[in-house]
Amino acid sequence: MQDILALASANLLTPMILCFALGLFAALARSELTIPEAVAKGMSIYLLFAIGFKGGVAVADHGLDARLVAALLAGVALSFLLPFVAFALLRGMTRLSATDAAAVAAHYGSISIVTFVTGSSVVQAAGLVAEGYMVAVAAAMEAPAIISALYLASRSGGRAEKMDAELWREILLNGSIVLLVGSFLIGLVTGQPGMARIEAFIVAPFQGVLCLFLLDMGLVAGRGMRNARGVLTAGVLAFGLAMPVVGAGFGLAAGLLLGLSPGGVALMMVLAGSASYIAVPAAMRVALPEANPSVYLTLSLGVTFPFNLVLGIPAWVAVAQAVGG
Amino acid sequence: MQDILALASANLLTPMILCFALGLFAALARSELTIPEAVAKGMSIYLLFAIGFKGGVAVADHGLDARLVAALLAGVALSFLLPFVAFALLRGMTRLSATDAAAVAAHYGSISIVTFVTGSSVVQAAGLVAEGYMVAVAAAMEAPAIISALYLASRSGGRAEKMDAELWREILLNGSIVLLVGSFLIGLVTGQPGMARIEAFIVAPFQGVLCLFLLDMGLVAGRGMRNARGVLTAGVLAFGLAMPVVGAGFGLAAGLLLGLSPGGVALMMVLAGSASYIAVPAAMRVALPEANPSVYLTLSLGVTFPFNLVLGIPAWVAVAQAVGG
Amino acid sequence: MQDILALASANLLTPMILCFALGLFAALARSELTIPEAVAKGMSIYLLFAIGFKGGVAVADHGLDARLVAALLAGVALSFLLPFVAFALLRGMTRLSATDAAAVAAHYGSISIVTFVTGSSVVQAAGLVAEGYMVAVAAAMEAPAIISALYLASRSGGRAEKMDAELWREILLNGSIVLLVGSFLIGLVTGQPGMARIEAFIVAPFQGVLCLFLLDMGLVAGRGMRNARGVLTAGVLAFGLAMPVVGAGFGLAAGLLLGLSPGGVALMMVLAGSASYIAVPAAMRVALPEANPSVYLTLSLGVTFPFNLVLGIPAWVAVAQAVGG
Amino acid sequence: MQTHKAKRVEIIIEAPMEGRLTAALEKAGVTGFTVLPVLGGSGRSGRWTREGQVGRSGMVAVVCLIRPERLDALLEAAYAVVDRHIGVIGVTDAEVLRAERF
Amino acid sequence: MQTHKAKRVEIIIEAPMEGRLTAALEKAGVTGFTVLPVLGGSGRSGRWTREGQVGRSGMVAVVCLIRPERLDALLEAAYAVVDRHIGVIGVTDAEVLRAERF
Amino acid sequence: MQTHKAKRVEIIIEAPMEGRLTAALEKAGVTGFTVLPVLGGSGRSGRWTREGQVGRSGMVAVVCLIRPERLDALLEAAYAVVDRHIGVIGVTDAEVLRAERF
Ligand SMILES: Nc1ncnc2c1ncn2[C@@H]1O[C@H](COP(=O)(O)O)[C@@H](O)[C@H]1O
Ligand SMILES: Nc1ncnc2c1ncn2[C@@H]1O[C@H](COP(=O)(O)O)[C@@H](O)[C@H]1O
Ligand SMILES: Nc1ncnc2c1ncn2[C@@H]1O[C@H](COP(=O)(O)O)[C@@H](O)[C@H]1O
Ligand code: NA
Ligand code: NA
Ligand code: NA
Repeated sequence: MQDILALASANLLTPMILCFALGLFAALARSELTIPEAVAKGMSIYLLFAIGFKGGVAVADHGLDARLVAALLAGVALSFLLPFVAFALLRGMTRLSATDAAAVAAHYGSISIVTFVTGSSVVQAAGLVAEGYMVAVAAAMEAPAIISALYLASRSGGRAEKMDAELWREILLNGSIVLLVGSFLIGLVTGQPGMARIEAFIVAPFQGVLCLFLLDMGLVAGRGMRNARGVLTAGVLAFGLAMPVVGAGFGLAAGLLLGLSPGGVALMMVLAGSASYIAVPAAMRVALPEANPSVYLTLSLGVTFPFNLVLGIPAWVAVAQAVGG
Repeated sequence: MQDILALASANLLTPMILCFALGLFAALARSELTIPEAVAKGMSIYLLFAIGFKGGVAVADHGLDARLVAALLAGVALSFLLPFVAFALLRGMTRLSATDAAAVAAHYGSISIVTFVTGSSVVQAAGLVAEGYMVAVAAAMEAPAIISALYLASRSGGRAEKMDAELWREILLNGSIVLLVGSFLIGLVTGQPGMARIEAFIVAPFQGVLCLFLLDMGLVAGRGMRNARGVLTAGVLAFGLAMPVVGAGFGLAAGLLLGLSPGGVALMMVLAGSASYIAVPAAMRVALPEANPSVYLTLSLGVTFPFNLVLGIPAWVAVAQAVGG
Repeated sequence: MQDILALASANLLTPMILCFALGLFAALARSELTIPEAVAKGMSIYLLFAIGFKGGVAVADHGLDARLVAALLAGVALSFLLPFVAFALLRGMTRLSATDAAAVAAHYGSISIVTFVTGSSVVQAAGLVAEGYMVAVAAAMEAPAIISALYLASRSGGRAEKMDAELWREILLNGSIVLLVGSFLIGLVTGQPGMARIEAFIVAPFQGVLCLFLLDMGLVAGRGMRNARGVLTAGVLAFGLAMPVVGAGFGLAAGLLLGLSPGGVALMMVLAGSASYIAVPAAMRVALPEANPSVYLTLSLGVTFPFNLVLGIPAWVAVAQAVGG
Repeated sequence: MQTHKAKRVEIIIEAPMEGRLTAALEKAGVTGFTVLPVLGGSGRSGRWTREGQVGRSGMVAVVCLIRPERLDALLEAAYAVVDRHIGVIGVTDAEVLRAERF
Repeated sequence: MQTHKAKRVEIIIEAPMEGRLTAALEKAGVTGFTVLPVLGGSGRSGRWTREGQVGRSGMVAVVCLIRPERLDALLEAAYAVVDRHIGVIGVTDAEVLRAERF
Repeated sequence: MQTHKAKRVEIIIEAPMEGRLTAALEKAGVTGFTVLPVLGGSGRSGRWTREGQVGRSGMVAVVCLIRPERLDALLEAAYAVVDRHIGVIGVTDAEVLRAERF
C-alpha cells in the first residue's frame, strides 16, 4: 500500500500529470487557452503511430510469442464482457435510462489509448518491460464492447441502430484502430533497421508530445466538466471511480491467466480499467443517438481518465509488480 | 559600439533572423506562401511551454532567489509605467488620437514573448546565463500595461470599456499567461528529473521550431505592412523605432537596480523594449474597439519587432555585457 | 537487374513506403483515418524547409561548384522540354483532349518535391552523396513546364488563360518555390554554424516526419483513386507508368552530360521522372480550367508517385551507381 | 443577370453522420452540396466547441442549392437521417445563375 | 414536408467578442446558434486573413435560426454588443422543420 | 429594429481563384466580403475533401452583403471570374442593420 502511494505521488509530479492538471485548471477557470483541433489531432496521430510502431519492433525483436494470440483473444473477450458488468453496476448504482447505461457501458468495455500510452511510460519508468504485442491487444479491445452495448440497449427496448455493414466498417476501420494496427505491422516488418531510421522522431520526443497532448486532454475534460454540472449525480460519479477498479481486476485476472510479464499484466489492467473517449463516442452518436453524450463523455474523460492517470496507473503497476515479482 | 555591430551582424546571419526576413520577403512579394493558423498556434504553444518549463527548471536548480519577488514587482511596475511614457511620446511625435495613442501605449508597456524567446537564444549563444525566473517576469509584465492604457484613454475622454470582472478574467487568464506561468511551475516542481523526461522535445528542436515560427511572424508582419500603407506616418514610424530604445533604457535601470546577472539585465531590456502583439491586441479589441488595429499591429509587429530582432537584442546583450561585466 | 530488384525490395520494406501503403489501404478501405489539412501543410513546410536548408549547407561546405549554373540550366531545359515529350506520348497512347493532355504534360515536366525528398533519403541510405545544389535544381524545374503546357494547349486550339503578370507572379512565387529557394539560401549563408543550431530539428526527426507525410500522401492518393474510377483508361494508366521511365532517361542523359556524381545523377533522374501534384495543379486550375483535375491528379499522385516511390527511385539509384561507378 | 429560383438548404449535423447524410442526399437526386466546418455552437444539448477535440466530434454544416421542385425530396431524405440526431435544418429562398446545373 | 417560418440571422464579429455575443444571445432567450470559422475578409477596416495568426485575431460567423417574433429581441441584444465593433449583421427569411425547437 | 433591404451573395469557388474573385469584386465596387473555409463537397466534378491536402486545393465560400441595386454589377463581375471554373453562385434576399455600411 505504501509502495502504491509512493509510486502514485512520484507519478503525480511528472510533467505529464501536471500538464493534465494545468489543462483542467485552465478550462475550469475559463481561460481562453485552447489547442487547435488540427494540432490535437496531429499529436494523437503521432502518439498512435509511435506506440504502434514501437510495439511492432518489440515483437520483431523478441520473436512471435505463443501467447500473442491468446492475449488477443483475452482482450476481445474482456471487451465483450465488461459492458455487461458495467451495465449491471450502472443499473444498480444510478438512475440512468437503459439507453444511457448501455452507451456508458460501451465506453468502459472499450479502452482509452491515451491511458495506455501513459501507462506504458509509467511501466517503463518503473523498470518493467511489457510484451510488445500489448499494443495489438489494445487495438483488439476497441470495438467488441460496442456490440455488447447495442445488444444491451435493444434488449432493454432501446432503439439501437441496426448494425449494418456500413456501421461495421466504420467501427472496425476507425482511424485509431487502422493507425495502431498499421504502425504495429510496419514496426513488425521493418524491425530494428526501421527503428534506426525514425527513432529520433518517435522515441526521444515522445514524452514531451505526450505532455502537450495531456494538456489538451485536461482542457477538453475541464470544459466537459463545466458543461456537465447536473449530469453527474453521486451514483454516476461513484460508478466512474469504481468501474476502473473492477475493470482492472478483470485485467489482472486475465494477465495472470495468460502468464504475462509484470509489465504486461500492468498494461492489461490499464486497458481493462480504462474507458474510451474517441472511437466509442462517435459510434454511439451513430448507433445510439438517443443516449446523452454529456453523460458518457464526462464520465469517461472527466472522471475515469483523471482517476486512472493519477491513481489507477501507479496502483496497477504496483499491484502487477507485487503479484508478478 | 563596434562590439554591438559585430554582435548585430553575427545575429543577423542566424537562421532565425533570415527566416523572418524570408517571411517578410514572401509577404511583400505577395507569394501565396502561408502557414496555417493551427500550425502557427501549435508552434507558439510549443515555444511558450518550452521556455516556461526551462525557466522553472532553472529556478529549481539554483534555488529560489531572493530577488525573484523584487524582479516580479519591478516587471509589474515597468509594465504600469511604460504606457505613460509611450503615450507622452506618441502625443508629442504623432497625430494619433488619444484613443489610438492609448492603445499603442498598452502594447509597448506589455511584452512580446517571441522577442523574449529570441533574446534568450541570443543571450545563451553569447555565453551568458540569465536568471530562470525571467520567464515569470515576462508573464507578470503582460497585463498591467492594459490598465494604464485604459486609464489614459478614459482620462482623455475616450470611450474605454469598463474593466468588468469578465475583462479582468480574460486578461489575467489569457492563453499565453496561463501557459507560461503553468509550465514555469511545472518545471519548478519537476526540476531536473522532469527535464530528463522531456528534454529531447523541448531543448534540442527549440531553435528549429523558432525558425519556422519566425518565418510565420515575417509573413504576418509583411502582410500587415502591405495593408497598412498610409497608416504609418513618419512620426509613427519614428516612435516605433525610438520606443524600444527608451523601454530598454528603463529595463537596464531596473535590471541594474535589482542586481541581476548580465544575462538577466539583457532580458530585462529585451522585455521592457518589446511590444505585445498577441495578448494586448485581443484585449484592445474588447476594451478600446474604436482604436484602429492596423496602427498598433503594424507598429508592434511590422516596426518594433523586426527592429528588436535585428538590432535591439544584440545591442541590449552587448550593453548588458559591457555594464555587467 | 538483380541489384535493382534487391534495392527495390529493400526500399519496399522501409517505414516510409509502408506508411504510404498504409495510407493507400486506409483510403481504399474507406477508413475514416484522415490527417487534418493544417497538419499536412505543416509537415510539407517542415520537409521543404529542411531539404532546402540542408542543400544550402552542403553547397556552403563544398564551395560553389562550377556545375551549379549548368545544372540549373539543364533543369530548366528539361522542364521546358518534357511536356512536349509527354504531350506527344499522350496524344499517341490515350484519347485525352488536347487540353487535358496539355495539363497532364505540365505535371510531368514539373517535379514532385516529395519524390525528391524520398529519393534523397534513398540516395543517402545507399551511401551516395549528391550535390547540395540539386535542391535548387528541383526548385528551378517547378515552373517552366507550365509555360510549355499553355503553349501546347493554345496551339491545339484550347482556351488557355493568357499568362498575365499576375499568373507569372503566382507561379514563380508559389509557396514551395519560395520556401525551397529561401531555405536553400539561408543554409548557404549560415552554413555549418547555422546547421549546428537547428540540426536537432531538421536532421534527426526528418525521416520520421517523412513517414507520416507519406501516410497522408497515401490517404490522398487512395481517395483520388476511389473517385477516379472510369477516368483511368488503360492508355492513361500506361502513360503514367511509362512517362517516369522516359523522364528518368532524359534525367540520366542530363546528369551524365553535366558530369554529376552518381548521387546527383540519381536525383536528376528522380526529378525528371517525377510529376508535380502541388504547384502545377493550382496553376492549371487558374490557367486551364477546362482541363479535368481528376485526370491529372489521379495520374500524378495515384499512379506515377507510387510507381516512383516503390520501383522508380531504387531503380534510378541502382542505374546511377552502375553507370557512375 | 438572368437568375433562376432555387432553394438553399442548410443542414447542421453531427460529424459522424455526415457520410450518411450525403449518401442520402445523393440518393434523393441532389446533384451538389458543400460541407462547411463548424467551430462550435449551442442548443438543447448544451454548448460545445471543436477546439482541442481529437475524435470525429463536433458538427458540420451542409449547404445545398437546389431547384424548388426538388425541395421536398431533399427534406424527406435529410429528415430521415437527422430525425433522431442532434441537428438543425433551415431553408431559404434563393436564386442561382446557370440553372442547368441544379 | 411541413415547415415553419423562421429568421436566419448571421453575425460576423471579431473573435475576441464571440463570448460576449453568445452570452448576450443566451440572455435574450436565443436557444441555439452555430459558430462558423472565417478565413478572412475585407471591409472598411481593410483586408485581413487568419492564416499564420496566433492570437485570438480574426472573426467568426455566428448563425442563429429563430422564430420571427424573437427577431427584435435578438437584434437588440446583438446590436448592443456589435455596435462599437467591427462586424456585420444580416437577416434572411427562412423556414425550419421541427418548429418546437426554436 | 430598423433594417434595410440587401442581397446576400454566396460564391463557392476554387481556392486558387479566390484572389482573382475578390479583386474583381473590389473593382466592381463591393465594399465588404467574408471568406469562409470549405471542408469538402460534391458536384458535377465529383466528390472532394480538403482533408490531408497540401496544395491550394479545395474551395472557399465568399459571402457578400450588398445593396440590392448593386447586385447586377457584382454578379457580372463574379460571373466573369467564375464562368469557366468549377463553382456555384447563390443569391438570397436579406436585411441588414446600418445600411450606410453597404
Ligand atoms: N436555433 C439554432 N440556430 C442555429 N444553430 C442551431 C440552433 N439550434 C441548434 N443549433 C446547432 O445545432 C447543434 C445541436 O443542437 P441541439 O440538437 O439543439 O443541441 C447546436 O450545438 C448548434 O450548433
Ligand atoms: N458587406 C459585407 N459582406 C460580408 N461581409 C462583410 C461585409 N462588410 C464587412 N464584412 C466582414 O466584416 C469584417 C469587418 O468589416 P468592417 O467593419 O467593414 O471592416 C470584414 O473583414 C468582413 O469579414
Ligand atoms: N447545388 C449545389 N449546392 C451547393 N454546393 C454546390 C452545388 N453544386 C456544386 N457545389 C459546390 O461546388 C463544387 C464544384 O461543383 P461542380 O462544378 O458542380 O463540380 C462542389 O464540390 C460543391 O462544393
Ligand atoms: Na476498459
Ligand atoms: Na515593453
Ligand atoms: Na518531371
